[in-house]
Amino acid sequence: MMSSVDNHPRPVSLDRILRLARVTVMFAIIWGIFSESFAPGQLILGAIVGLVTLFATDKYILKQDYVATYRFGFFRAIRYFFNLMIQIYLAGFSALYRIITGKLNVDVVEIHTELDDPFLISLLANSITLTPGTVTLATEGRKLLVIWINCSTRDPDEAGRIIKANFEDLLMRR
Amino acid sequence: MIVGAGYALIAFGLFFTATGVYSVLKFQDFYSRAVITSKVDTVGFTTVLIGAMLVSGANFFTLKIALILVFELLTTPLSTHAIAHSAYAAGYKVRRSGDV
Amino acid sequence: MFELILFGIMIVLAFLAIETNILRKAVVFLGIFSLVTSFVYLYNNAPDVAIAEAVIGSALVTLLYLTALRRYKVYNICFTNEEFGTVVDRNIIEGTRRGQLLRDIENICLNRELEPQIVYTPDPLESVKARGIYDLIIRQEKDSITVYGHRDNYFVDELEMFLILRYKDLECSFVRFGDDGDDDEEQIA
Amino acid sequence: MSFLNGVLIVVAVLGLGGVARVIIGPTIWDRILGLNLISSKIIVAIVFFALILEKSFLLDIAIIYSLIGFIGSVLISRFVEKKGQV
Repeated sequence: MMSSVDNHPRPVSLDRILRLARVTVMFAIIWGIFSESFAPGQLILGAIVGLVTLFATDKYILKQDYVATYRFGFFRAIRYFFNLMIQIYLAGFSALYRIITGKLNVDVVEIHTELDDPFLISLLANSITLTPGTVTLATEGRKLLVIWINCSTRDPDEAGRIIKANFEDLLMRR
Repeated sequence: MIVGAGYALIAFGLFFTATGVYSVLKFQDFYSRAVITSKVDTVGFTTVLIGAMLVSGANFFTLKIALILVFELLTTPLSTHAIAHSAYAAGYKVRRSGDV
Repeated sequence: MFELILFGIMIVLAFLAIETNILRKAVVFLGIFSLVTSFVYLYNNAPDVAIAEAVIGSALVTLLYLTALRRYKVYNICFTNEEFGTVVDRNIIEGTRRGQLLRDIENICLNRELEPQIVYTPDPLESVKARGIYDLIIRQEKDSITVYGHRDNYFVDELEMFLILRYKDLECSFVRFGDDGDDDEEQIA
Repeated sequence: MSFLNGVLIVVAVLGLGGVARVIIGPTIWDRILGLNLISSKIIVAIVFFALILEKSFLLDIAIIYSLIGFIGSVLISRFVEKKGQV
Protein backbone atom coordinates (compact mmCIF):
# COMPACT_ATOMS: atom_id res chain seq x y z
CA MET A 1 0.00 0.00 0.00
CA MET A 2 3.01 2.31 0.20
CA SER A 3 2.80 4.94 -2.45
CA SER A 4 5.49 4.71 -5.05
CA VAL A 5 5.37 8.42 -5.74
CA ASP A 6 6.64 9.23 -2.29
CA ASN A 7 10.02 7.54 -2.66
CA HIS A 8 11.92 10.67 -3.53
CA PRO A 9 11.39 13.41 -0.96
CA ARG A 10 9.89 16.68 -2.08
CA PRO A 11 12.07 19.75 -1.94
CA VAL A 12 11.52 21.74 1.21
CA SER A 13 10.92 25.32 0.26
CA LEU A 14 9.74 28.37 2.11
CA ASP A 15 6.56 28.34 0.06
CA ARG A 16 5.69 24.82 1.16
CA ILE A 17 6.36 25.58 4.83
CA LEU A 18 4.09 28.63 4.63
CA ARG A 19 1.30 26.55 3.11
CA LEU A 20 1.65 23.91 5.80
CA ALA A 21 1.51 26.60 8.47
CA ARG A 22 -1.67 28.07 7.00
CA VAL A 23 -3.44 24.68 6.93
CA THR A 24 -2.23 23.89 10.44
CA VAL A 25 -3.59 27.18 11.79
CA MET A 26 -6.96 26.38 10.22
CA PHE A 27 -6.96 22.92 11.81
CA ALA A 28 -6.07 24.40 15.19
CA ILE A 29 -8.98 26.86 14.99
CA ILE A 30 -11.43 24.07 14.11
CA TRP A 31 -10.04 22.00 16.99
CA GLY A 32 -10.65 24.98 19.26
CA ILE A 33 -14.25 25.29 18.07
CA PHE A 34 -14.86 21.60 18.69
CA SER A 35 -13.40 21.65 22.18
CA GLU A 36 -14.99 25.04 22.93
CA SER A 37 -11.96 26.83 24.24
CA PHE A 38 -9.27 28.95 22.64
CA ALA A 39 -6.78 28.46 25.49
CA PRO A 40 -3.17 28.26 24.27
CA GLY A 41 -2.78 24.66 25.42
CA GLN A 42 -5.79 23.56 23.39
CA LEU A 43 -4.59 25.42 20.30
CA ILE A 44 -1.13 23.85 20.50
CA LEU A 45 -2.67 20.41 20.94
CA GLY A 46 -4.88 21.04 17.93
CA ALA A 47 -1.90 22.19 15.84
CA ILE A 48 0.03 19.02 16.75
CA VAL A 49 -2.88 16.73 15.91
CA GLY A 50 -3.48 18.65 12.67
CA LEU A 51 0.17 18.34 11.62
CA VAL A 52 0.21 14.60 12.32
CA THR A 53 -3.02 14.16 10.34
CA LEU A 54 -1.61 16.23 7.50
CA PHE A 55 1.58 14.20 7.19
CA ALA A 56 -0.23 10.88 7.54
CA THR A 57 -2.71 11.85 4.82
CA ASP A 58 0.13 13.03 2.61
CA LYS A 59 2.09 9.83 3.02
CA TYR A 60 -0.52 7.09 2.98
CA ILE A 61 -3.70 8.28 1.27
CA LEU A 62 -2.94 10.87 -1.40
CA LYS A 63 -0.71 9.70 -4.20
CA GLN A 64 0.46 13.12 -5.29
CA ASP A 65 0.96 16.57 -3.94
CA TYR A 66 -2.53 17.77 -3.15
CA VAL A 67 -1.47 21.40 -2.91
CA ALA A 68 -0.86 21.54 -6.65
CA THR A 69 -4.16 19.79 -7.38
CA TYR A 70 -6.43 21.72 -5.06
CA ARG A 71 -4.88 25.11 -5.49
CA PHE A 72 -7.31 27.69 -4.24
CA GLY A 73 -6.21 30.76 -2.35
CA PHE A 74 -7.69 31.67 1.01
CA PHE A 75 -8.91 35.17 0.19
CA ARG A 76 -10.10 34.01 -3.18
CA ALA A 77 -12.13 31.33 -1.42
CA ILE A 78 -13.74 33.91 0.84
CA ARG A 79 -14.60 36.19 -2.08
CA TYR A 80 -15.99 33.23 -3.99
CA PHE A 81 -18.07 32.20 -0.99
CA PHE A 82 -19.69 35.62 -0.63
CA ASN A 83 -20.39 35.76 -4.34
CA LEU A 84 -21.95 32.30 -4.11
CA MET A 85 -24.21 33.39 -1.24
CA ILE A 86 -25.40 36.42 -3.21
CA GLN A 87 -26.14 34.28 -6.25
CA ILE A 88 -27.96 31.68 -4.12
CA TYR A 89 -30.27 34.31 -2.67
CA LEU A 90 -30.93 36.02 -6.00
CA ALA A 91 -31.83 32.71 -7.63
CA GLY A 92 -33.78 31.66 -4.53
CA PHE A 93 -36.15 34.60 -4.89
CA SER A 94 -36.69 33.88 -8.57
CA ALA A 95 -37.39 30.22 -7.74
CA LEU A 96 -39.89 31.36 -5.10
CA TYR A 97 -41.65 33.48 -7.70
CA ARG A 98 -41.80 30.51 -10.04
CA ILE A 99 -43.23 28.20 -7.38
CA ILE A 100 -46.00 30.63 -6.46
CA THR A 101 -47.00 31.43 -10.04
CA GLY A 102 -46.36 27.89 -11.27
CA LYS A 103 -44.46 29.01 -14.37
CA LEU A 104 -42.18 26.06 -14.95
CA ASN A 105 -40.38 24.95 -18.05
CA VAL A 106 -37.99 22.23 -16.94
CA ASP A 107 -35.59 20.88 -19.52
CA VAL A 108 -32.05 19.62 -19.95
CA VAL A 109 -29.47 21.83 -21.65
CA GLU A 110 -25.84 21.22 -22.46
CA ILE A 111 -23.33 23.95 -21.68
CA HIS A 112 -19.62 24.27 -22.27
CA THR A 113 -17.01 25.59 -19.93
CA GLU A 114 -13.60 27.06 -20.65
CA LEU A 115 -11.97 25.78 -17.47
CA ASP A 116 -9.50 22.95 -17.93
CA ASP A 117 -8.64 21.93 -14.38
CA PRO A 118 -10.83 19.00 -13.17
CA PHE A 119 -10.95 20.45 -9.66
CA LEU A 120 -12.22 23.81 -10.92
CA ILE A 121 -14.77 22.13 -13.19
CA SER A 122 -16.16 20.14 -10.28
CA LEU A 123 -16.26 23.33 -8.21
CA LEU A 124 -18.22 25.04 -10.99
CA ALA A 125 -20.63 22.08 -11.20
CA ASN A 126 -21.05 22.18 -7.43
CA SER A 127 -21.86 25.91 -7.52
CA ILE A 128 -24.35 25.40 -10.34
CA THR A 129 -26.06 22.67 -8.33
CA LEU A 130 -26.12 24.85 -5.24
CA THR A 131 -27.74 27.77 -7.05
CA PRO A 132 -31.52 27.36 -7.03
CA GLY A 133 -32.99 26.52 -10.39
CA THR A 134 -30.26 24.35 -11.85
CA VAL A 135 -28.90 20.87 -11.10
CA THR A 136 -25.87 19.35 -12.79
CA LEU A 137 -26.71 15.94 -14.21
CA ALA A 138 -23.43 14.77 -15.63
CA THR A 139 -20.03 16.10 -16.59
CA GLU A 140 -18.00 14.87 -19.48
CA GLY A 141 -14.76 16.68 -20.13
CA ARG A 142 -15.71 20.30 -20.64
CA LYS A 143 -19.38 19.60 -21.24
CA LEU A 144 -21.90 19.91 -18.45
CA LEU A 145 -25.43 18.53 -18.63
CA VAL A 146 -27.72 20.76 -16.59
CA ILE A 147 -31.40 20.57 -15.65
CA TRP A 148 -32.71 24.08 -15.89
CA ILE A 149 -35.96 25.22 -14.35
CA ASN A 150 -36.67 28.06 -16.77
CA CYS A 151 -35.42 26.80 -20.09
CA SER A 152 -35.68 29.78 -22.41
CA THR A 153 -33.09 28.67 -24.95
CA ARG A 154 -31.39 25.43 -25.94
CA ASP A 155 -28.31 27.06 -27.44
CA PRO A 156 -25.23 25.98 -25.41
CA ASP A 157 -23.49 29.38 -25.47
CA GLU A 158 -26.57 31.44 -24.68
CA ALA A 159 -27.70 29.07 -21.92
CA GLY A 160 -24.18 28.86 -20.52
CA ARG A 161 -23.96 32.64 -20.23
CA ILE A 162 -27.14 32.75 -18.13
CA ILE A 163 -26.45 29.70 -15.99
CA LYS A 164 -22.78 30.23 -15.20
CA ALA A 165 -23.29 33.90 -14.22
CA ASN A 166 -19.94 35.17 -12.96
CA PHE A 167 -18.69 31.94 -11.38
CA GLU A 168 -16.47 31.12 -14.30
CA ASP A 169 -14.78 34.53 -14.35
CA LEU A 170 -14.02 34.27 -10.64
CA LEU A 171 -12.61 30.77 -11.06
CA MET A 172 -10.51 31.67 -14.10
CA ARG A 173 -8.60 34.40 -12.34
CA ARG A 174 -5.65 32.96 -10.51
CA MET B 1 -32.35 44.30 18.60
CA ILE B 2 -30.01 41.67 17.13
CA VAL B 3 -32.13 38.92 18.68
CA GLY B 4 -35.22 40.43 17.06
CA ALA B 5 -33.50 40.44 13.68
CA GLY B 6 -32.59 36.80 14.29
CA TYR B 7 -36.21 35.93 14.97
CA ALA B 8 -37.27 37.71 11.78
CA LEU B 9 -34.66 35.79 9.76
CA ILE B 10 -35.78 32.49 11.28
CA ALA B 11 -39.40 33.18 10.36
CA PHE B 12 -38.37 34.16 6.84
CA GLY B 13 -36.27 31.01 6.43
CA LEU B 14 -39.12 28.86 7.70
CA PHE B 15 -41.32 30.47 5.05
CA PHE B 16 -38.78 29.49 2.39
CA THR B 17 -38.58 25.93 3.70
CA ALA B 18 -42.35 25.66 3.83
CA THR B 19 -42.48 26.72 0.18
CA GLY B 20 -40.02 23.96 -0.64
CA VAL B 21 -42.11 21.33 1.16
CA TYR B 22 -45.27 22.67 -0.50
CA SER B 23 -43.64 22.41 -3.90
CA VAL B 24 -42.42 18.85 -3.28
CA LEU B 25 -45.99 17.88 -2.60
CA LYS B 26 -47.51 19.94 -5.40
CA PHE B 27 -45.35 19.40 -8.46
CA GLN B 28 -46.20 16.41 -10.54
CA ASP B 29 -43.01 15.25 -12.21
CA PHE B 30 -39.74 14.15 -10.71
CA TYR B 31 -37.24 16.53 -12.28
CA SER B 32 -39.04 19.73 -11.32
CA ARG B 33 -39.34 18.39 -7.79
CA ALA B 34 -35.64 17.61 -7.72
CA VAL B 35 -34.70 21.06 -8.97
CA ILE B 36 -37.10 23.07 -6.85
CA THR B 37 -37.06 21.37 -3.47
CA SER B 38 -33.45 20.81 -2.74
CA LYS B 39 -32.60 24.32 -3.83
CA VAL B 40 -35.31 26.28 -2.07
CA ASP B 41 -34.54 24.07 0.87
CA THR B 42 -30.89 25.19 0.75
CA VAL B 43 -31.90 28.85 0.88
CA GLY B 44 -34.30 28.22 3.76
CA PHE B 45 -31.71 26.16 5.66
CA THR B 46 -29.06 28.87 5.29
CA THR B 47 -31.43 31.63 6.40
CA VAL B 48 -32.68 29.71 9.42
CA LEU B 49 -29.16 28.89 10.58
CA ILE B 50 -27.99 32.52 10.15
CA GLY B 51 -31.01 33.54 12.25
CA ALA B 52 -30.03 31.00 14.91
CA MET B 53 -26.49 32.42 14.89
CA LEU B 54 -27.86 35.91 15.53
CA VAL B 55 -30.14 34.69 18.33
CA SER B 56 -27.42 32.80 20.17
CA GLY B 57 -25.00 35.75 20.29
CA ALA B 58 -21.22 35.76 20.11
CA ASN B 59 -19.94 32.52 21.63
CA PHE B 60 -18.84 29.03 20.62
CA PHE B 61 -22.41 28.13 19.81
CA THR B 62 -22.35 30.53 16.85
CA LEU B 63 -19.05 29.15 15.56
CA LYS B 64 -20.36 25.59 15.69
CA ILE B 65 -23.47 26.58 13.74
CA ALA B 66 -21.20 28.22 11.16
CA LEU B 67 -19.29 24.95 10.82
CA ILE B 68 -22.57 23.06 10.31
CA LEU B 69 -23.54 25.58 7.62
CA VAL B 70 -20.25 25.16 5.75
CA PHE B 71 -20.36 21.35 5.88
CA GLU B 72 -23.96 21.28 4.73
CA LEU B 73 -23.24 23.64 1.82
CA LEU B 74 -20.41 21.34 0.76
CA THR B 75 -22.38 18.10 0.93
CA THR B 76 -25.93 18.96 -0.24
CA PRO B 77 -25.04 19.30 -3.97
CA LEU B 78 -23.39 15.89 -3.85
CA SER B 79 -26.54 14.08 -2.80
CA THR B 80 -28.80 16.05 -5.13
CA HIS B 81 -26.51 15.36 -8.05
CA ALA B 82 -26.33 11.66 -7.15
CA ILE B 83 -30.12 11.30 -7.12
CA ALA B 84 -30.67 13.21 -10.38
CA HIS B 85 -27.86 11.37 -12.14
CA SER B 86 -29.20 8.01 -10.97
CA ALA B 87 -32.66 8.75 -12.37
CA TYR B 88 -31.19 10.02 -15.63
CA ALA B 89 -28.92 7.01 -16.10
CA ALA B 90 -31.79 4.58 -15.50
CA GLY B 91 -33.65 6.17 -18.41
CA TYR B 92 -36.44 7.81 -16.42
CA LYS B 93 -37.74 10.48 -18.74
CA VAL B 94 -40.51 12.94 -18.29
CA ARG B 95 -40.91 14.51 -21.70
CA ARG B 96 -40.43 13.21 -25.17
CA SER B 97 -39.34 16.34 -26.99
CA GLY B 98 -36.24 17.28 -25.04
CA ASP B 99 -33.69 15.19 -23.31
CA VAL B 100 -35.48 14.92 -19.99
CA MET C 1 -47.36 17.93 20.70
CA PHE C 2 -43.86 17.87 19.28
CA GLU C 3 -42.94 14.42 20.49
CA LEU C 4 -46.33 13.10 19.45
CA ILE C 5 -45.58 14.04 15.82
CA LEU C 6 -42.21 12.28 16.05
CA PHE C 7 -43.70 9.14 17.59
CA GLY C 8 -46.38 9.06 14.91
CA ILE C 9 -43.75 9.30 12.15
CA MET C 10 -41.72 6.53 13.77
CA ILE C 11 -44.65 4.13 14.10
CA VAL C 12 -45.85 4.73 10.53
CA LEU C 13 -42.38 4.25 9.05
CA ALA C 14 -41.63 1.10 11.07
CA PHE C 15 -44.95 -0.39 10.00
CA LEU C 16 -44.33 0.47 6.34
CA ALA C 17 -40.81 -0.97 6.43
CA ILE C 18 -42.22 -4.31 7.55
CA GLU C 19 -45.23 -4.21 5.29
CA THR C 20 -43.64 -3.33 1.94
CA ASN C 21 -42.62 -6.07 -0.48
CA ILE C 22 -39.93 -4.16 -2.30
CA LEU C 23 -36.79 -4.28 -0.23
CA ARG C 24 -35.11 -1.11 -1.46
CA LYS C 25 -38.16 0.84 -0.36
CA ALA C 26 -37.72 -0.69 3.08
CA VAL C 27 -34.10 0.52 3.18
CA VAL C 28 -35.24 4.12 2.58
CA PHE C 29 -37.94 3.82 5.24
CA LEU C 30 -35.44 2.46 7.75
CA GLY C 31 -33.04 5.31 6.96
CA ILE C 32 -35.66 7.89 7.89
CA PHE C 33 -36.70 5.82 10.88
CA SER C 34 -33.18 5.90 12.26
CA LEU C 35 -32.92 9.67 11.63
CA VAL C 36 -36.04 10.32 13.68
CA THR C 37 -35.00 7.79 16.32
CA SER C 38 -31.75 9.61 16.82
CA PHE C 39 -33.61 12.87 17.44
CA VAL C 40 -35.94 11.16 19.90
CA TYR C 41 -32.90 9.89 21.87
CA LEU C 42 -31.64 13.47 21.95
CA TYR C 43 -35.02 14.73 23.09
CA ASN C 44 -34.98 12.31 26.01
CA ASN C 45 -31.61 13.54 27.25
CA ALA C 46 -29.35 10.85 25.81
CA PRO C 47 -26.98 12.69 23.44
CA ASP C 48 -24.34 9.95 23.58
CA VAL C 49 -26.79 7.34 22.34
CA ALA C 50 -27.95 9.82 19.72
CA ILE C 51 -24.42 10.17 18.33
CA ALA C 52 -24.07 6.40 18.08
CA GLU C 53 -27.44 6.11 16.39
CA ALA C 54 -26.57 8.90 13.95
CA VAL C 55 -23.36 7.25 12.81
CA ILE C 56 -24.66 3.69 12.74
CA GLY C 57 -28.13 4.41 11.45
CA SER C 58 -27.40 6.77 8.61
CA ALA C 59 -24.25 5.26 7.14
CA LEU C 60 -23.45 1.78 8.41
CA VAL C 61 -26.91 0.19 8.44
CA THR C 62 -27.70 1.47 4.93
CA LEU C 63 -24.44 0.04 3.63
CA LEU C 64 -25.08 -3.30 5.36
CA TYR C 65 -28.59 -3.66 3.99
CA LEU C 66 -27.55 -2.69 0.48
CA THR C 67 -24.68 -5.19 0.55
CA ALA C 68 -27.13 -7.86 1.65
CA LEU C 69 -29.49 -6.87 -1.17
CA ARG C 70 -26.85 -7.59 -3.80
CA ARG C 71 -27.95 -11.20 -3.60
CA TYR C 72 -31.15 -10.26 -5.39
CA LYS C 73 -30.89 -9.92 -9.14
CA VAL C 74 -32.36 -6.72 -10.49
CA TYR C 75 -35.02 -7.16 -13.15
CA ASN C 76 -35.13 -4.02 -15.22
CA ILE C 77 -38.57 -3.24 -16.58
CA CYS C 78 -39.35 -0.31 -18.84
CA PHE C 79 -42.91 0.92 -19.24
CA THR C 80 -43.56 3.07 -22.26
CA ASN C 81 -46.77 4.73 -23.28
CA GLU C 82 -46.70 7.06 -26.22
CA GLU C 83 -50.09 8.59 -25.55
CA PHE C 84 -48.83 10.64 -22.67
CA GLY C 85 -46.86 13.72 -23.53
CA THR C 86 -45.31 13.81 -20.08
CA VAL C 87 -44.88 11.33 -17.28
CA VAL C 88 -46.48 12.77 -14.17
CA ASP C 89 -47.60 11.13 -10.95
CA ARG C 90 -51.20 10.81 -12.05
CA ASN C 91 -50.17 8.80 -15.08
CA ILE C 92 -47.91 6.57 -13.04
CA ILE C 93 -50.30 5.82 -10.21
CA GLU C 94 -53.65 5.52 -11.97
CA GLY C 95 -53.43 4.59 -15.61
CA THR C 96 -56.22 2.59 -17.14
CA ARG C 97 -55.59 -0.95 -16.11
CA ARG C 98 -51.90 -0.97 -15.77
CA GLY C 99 -51.66 -0.09 -12.10
CA GLN C 100 -52.93 -3.55 -11.22
CA LEU C 101 -50.94 -5.19 -14.02
CA LEU C 102 -47.64 -3.70 -12.93
CA ARG C 103 -48.32 -4.62 -9.34
CA ASP C 104 -48.93 -8.22 -10.38
CA ILE C 105 -45.72 -8.32 -12.37
CA GLU C 106 -43.86 -6.94 -9.37
CA ASN C 107 -45.29 -9.66 -7.17
CA ILE C 108 -44.26 -12.42 -9.57
CA CYS C 109 -40.74 -10.99 -9.68
CA LEU C 110 -40.60 -10.93 -5.89
CA ASN C 111 -41.70 -14.56 -5.69
CA ARG C 112 -38.79 -15.51 -7.94
CA GLU C 113 -36.35 -13.50 -5.80
CA LEU C 114 -35.89 -10.88 -8.48
CA GLU C 115 -35.87 -7.22 -7.54
CA PRO C 116 -38.12 -5.32 -9.99
CA GLN C 117 -37.05 -1.87 -11.04
CA ILE C 118 -39.64 -0.10 -13.15
CA VAL C 119 -38.74 2.92 -15.28
CA TYR C 120 -41.42 5.03 -16.93
CA THR C 121 -40.78 6.83 -20.16
CA PRO C 122 -42.87 8.41 -22.93
CA ASP C 123 -40.26 7.61 -25.57
CA PRO C 124 -41.11 5.66 -28.75
CA LEU C 125 -40.22 1.99 -28.74
CA GLU C 126 -37.22 2.16 -31.05
CA SER C 127 -35.23 4.50 -28.86
CA VAL C 128 -36.04 2.43 -25.78
CA LYS C 129 -34.90 -0.75 -27.50
CA ALA C 130 -31.75 0.94 -28.72
CA ARG C 131 -30.64 1.60 -25.15
CA GLY C 132 -30.38 -2.14 -24.62
CA ILE C 133 -30.37 -2.13 -20.82
CA TYR C 134 -33.88 -3.39 -20.16
CA ASP C 135 -34.85 -7.01 -19.58
CA LEU C 136 -38.52 -6.43 -20.30
CA ILE C 137 -40.30 -3.68 -22.17
CA ILE C 138 -44.03 -3.18 -21.70
CA ARG C 139 -45.78 -0.96 -24.18
CA GLN C 140 -49.34 0.21 -23.86
CA GLU C 141 -51.59 1.68 -26.50
CA LYS C 142 -55.10 2.47 -25.24
CA ASP C 143 -56.25 -0.99 -24.06
CA SER C 144 -53.78 -3.26 -25.76
CA ILE C 145 -50.54 -4.25 -24.11
CA THR C 146 -47.45 -5.54 -25.84
CA VAL C 147 -44.66 -7.17 -23.89
CA TYR C 148 -41.18 -7.34 -25.40
CA GLY C 149 -38.77 -9.80 -23.88
CA HIS C 150 -35.46 -11.36 -24.78
CA ARG C 151 -35.65 -14.79 -26.36
CA ASP C 152 -33.26 -16.44 -23.93
CA ASN C 153 -35.05 -15.15 -20.89
CA TYR C 154 -36.98 -18.03 -19.32
CA PHE C 155 -38.84 -15.71 -16.98
CA VAL C 156 -40.80 -14.20 -19.86
CA ASP C 157 -42.49 -17.55 -20.52
CA GLU C 158 -43.65 -17.75 -16.96
CA LEU C 159 -44.98 -14.21 -17.16
CA GLU C 160 -46.83 -15.04 -20.35
CA MET C 161 -48.62 -17.98 -18.75
CA PHE C 162 -49.65 -15.87 -15.82
CA LEU C 163 -50.96 -12.98 -17.88
CA ILE C 164 -53.02 -15.25 -20.13
CA LEU C 165 -54.66 -16.92 -17.16
CA ARG C 166 -55.21 -13.72 -15.21
CA TYR C 167 -56.32 -11.20 -17.82
CA LYS C 168 -58.56 -13.15 -20.13
CA ASP C 169 -60.31 -10.13 -21.62
CA LEU C 170 -57.18 -8.03 -22.12
CA GLU C 171 -55.67 -7.71 -25.54
CA CYS C 172 -52.16 -8.84 -24.88
CA SER C 173 -49.37 -9.91 -27.19
CA PHE C 174 -45.81 -11.06 -26.67
CA VAL C 175 -42.85 -10.31 -28.86
CA ARG C 176 -39.47 -12.01 -28.49
CA PHE C 177 -36.40 -10.35 -29.83
CA GLY C 178 -32.96 -11.83 -30.12
CA ASP C 179 -29.55 -10.28 -30.30
CA ASP C 180 -29.68 -10.20 -34.07
CA GLY C 181 -32.70 -7.92 -34.01
CA ASP C 182 -35.38 -10.10 -35.66
CA ASP C 183 -38.72 -10.29 -33.90
CA ASP C 184 -41.17 -13.16 -33.85
CA GLU C 185 -44.59 -12.30 -32.65
CA GLU C 186 -47.30 -14.41 -31.08
CA GLN C 187 -50.72 -12.93 -30.71
CA ILE C 188 -52.91 -13.78 -27.77
CA ALA C 189 -56.49 -12.64 -27.75
CA MET D 1 -44.57 28.47 24.82
CA SER D 2 -41.76 30.57 23.50
CA PHE D 3 -40.88 31.41 19.92
CA LEU D 4 -38.24 28.71 19.72
CA ASN D 5 -40.63 25.96 20.83
CA GLY D 6 -43.02 27.10 18.11
CA VAL D 7 -40.18 26.86 15.58
CA LEU D 8 -39.55 23.27 16.69
CA ILE D 9 -43.19 22.34 16.10
CA VAL D 10 -43.23 24.05 12.70
CA VAL D 11 -40.09 22.13 11.68
CA ALA D 12 -41.74 18.87 12.79
CA VAL D 13 -44.82 19.64 10.69
CA LEU D 14 -42.60 20.40 7.67
CA GLY D 15 -40.84 17.08 8.23
CA LEU D 16 -44.28 15.47 8.12
CA GLY D 17 -44.65 16.87 4.59
CA GLY D 18 -41.39 15.19 3.62
CA VAL D 19 -42.60 11.90 5.12
CA ALA D 20 -45.77 12.21 3.05
CA ARG D 21 -43.67 12.48 -0.13
CA VAL D 22 -41.65 9.44 0.95
CA ILE D 23 -44.79 7.39 1.48
CA ILE D 24 -46.71 8.37 -1.68
CA GLY D 25 -43.72 8.89 -3.99
CA PRO D 26 -44.32 6.67 -7.00
CA THR D 27 -40.68 5.95 -7.82
CA ILE D 28 -37.67 5.15 -5.69
CA TRP D 29 -35.98 8.45 -6.58
CA ASP D 30 -38.85 10.45 -5.09
CA ARG D 31 -38.33 8.56 -1.87
CA ILE D 32 -34.61 9.32 -1.77
CA LEU D 33 -35.45 12.98 -2.39
CA GLY D 34 -37.75 12.87 0.63
CA LEU D 35 -34.97 11.30 2.71
CA ASN D 36 -32.72 14.19 1.74
CA LEU D 37 -35.40 16.71 2.73
CA ILE D 38 -36.05 15.12 6.12
CA SER D 39 -32.37 14.92 7.00
CA SER D 40 -31.99 18.70 6.63
CA LYS D 41 -35.13 19.22 8.75
CA ILE D 42 -33.63 17.02 11.49
CA ILE D 43 -30.44 19.12 11.49
CA VAL D 44 -32.48 22.32 11.95
CA ALA D 45 -34.49 20.67 14.73
CA ILE D 46 -31.32 19.62 16.57
CA VAL D 47 -29.91 23.17 16.31
CA PHE D 48 -33.07 24.69 17.78
CA PHE D 49 -33.32 22.05 20.49
CA ALA D 50 -29.76 22.90 21.52
CA LEU D 51 -30.67 26.61 21.40
CA ILE D 52 -33.60 26.05 23.77
CA LEU D 53 -31.60 24.04 26.29
CA GLU D 54 -28.53 26.29 25.79
CA LYS D 55 -26.22 23.29 25.73
CA SER D 56 -23.72 23.54 22.90
CA PHE D 57 -22.49 19.95 23.08
CA LEU D 58 -25.78 18.87 21.53
CA LEU D 59 -24.61 20.54 18.32
CA ASP D 60 -21.98 17.82 17.81
CA ILE D 61 -24.76 15.52 16.62
CA ALA D 62 -25.84 18.09 14.06
CA ILE D 63 -22.22 18.38 12.86
CA ILE D 64 -22.05 14.60 12.47
CA TYR D 65 -25.28 14.62 10.49
CA SER D 66 -24.13 17.39 8.19
CA LEU D 67 -20.90 15.48 7.54
CA ILE D 68 -22.21 11.94 6.95
CA GLY D 69 -25.91 12.48 6.31
CA PHE D 70 -25.42 12.50 2.55
CA ILE D 71 -23.78 9.06 2.52
CA GLY D 72 -27.10 7.24 2.84
CA SER D 73 -28.79 8.90 -0.11
CA VAL D 74 -25.65 8.70 -2.29
CA LEU D 75 -25.31 4.98 -1.52
CA ILE D 76 -28.93 4.18 -2.32
CA SER D 77 -28.94 6.16 -5.56
CA ARG D 78 -25.67 4.54 -6.66
CA PHE D 79 -27.16 1.16 -5.82
CA VAL D 80 -30.15 1.87 -8.06
CA GLU D 81 -27.95 3.27 -10.82
CA LYS D 82 -25.53 0.33 -10.96
CA LYS D 83 -28.35 -2.22 -10.86
CA GLY D 84 -27.59 -3.79 -7.54
CA GLN D 85 -23.88 -3.15 -7.12
CA VAL D 86 -23.01 -0.69 -4.38
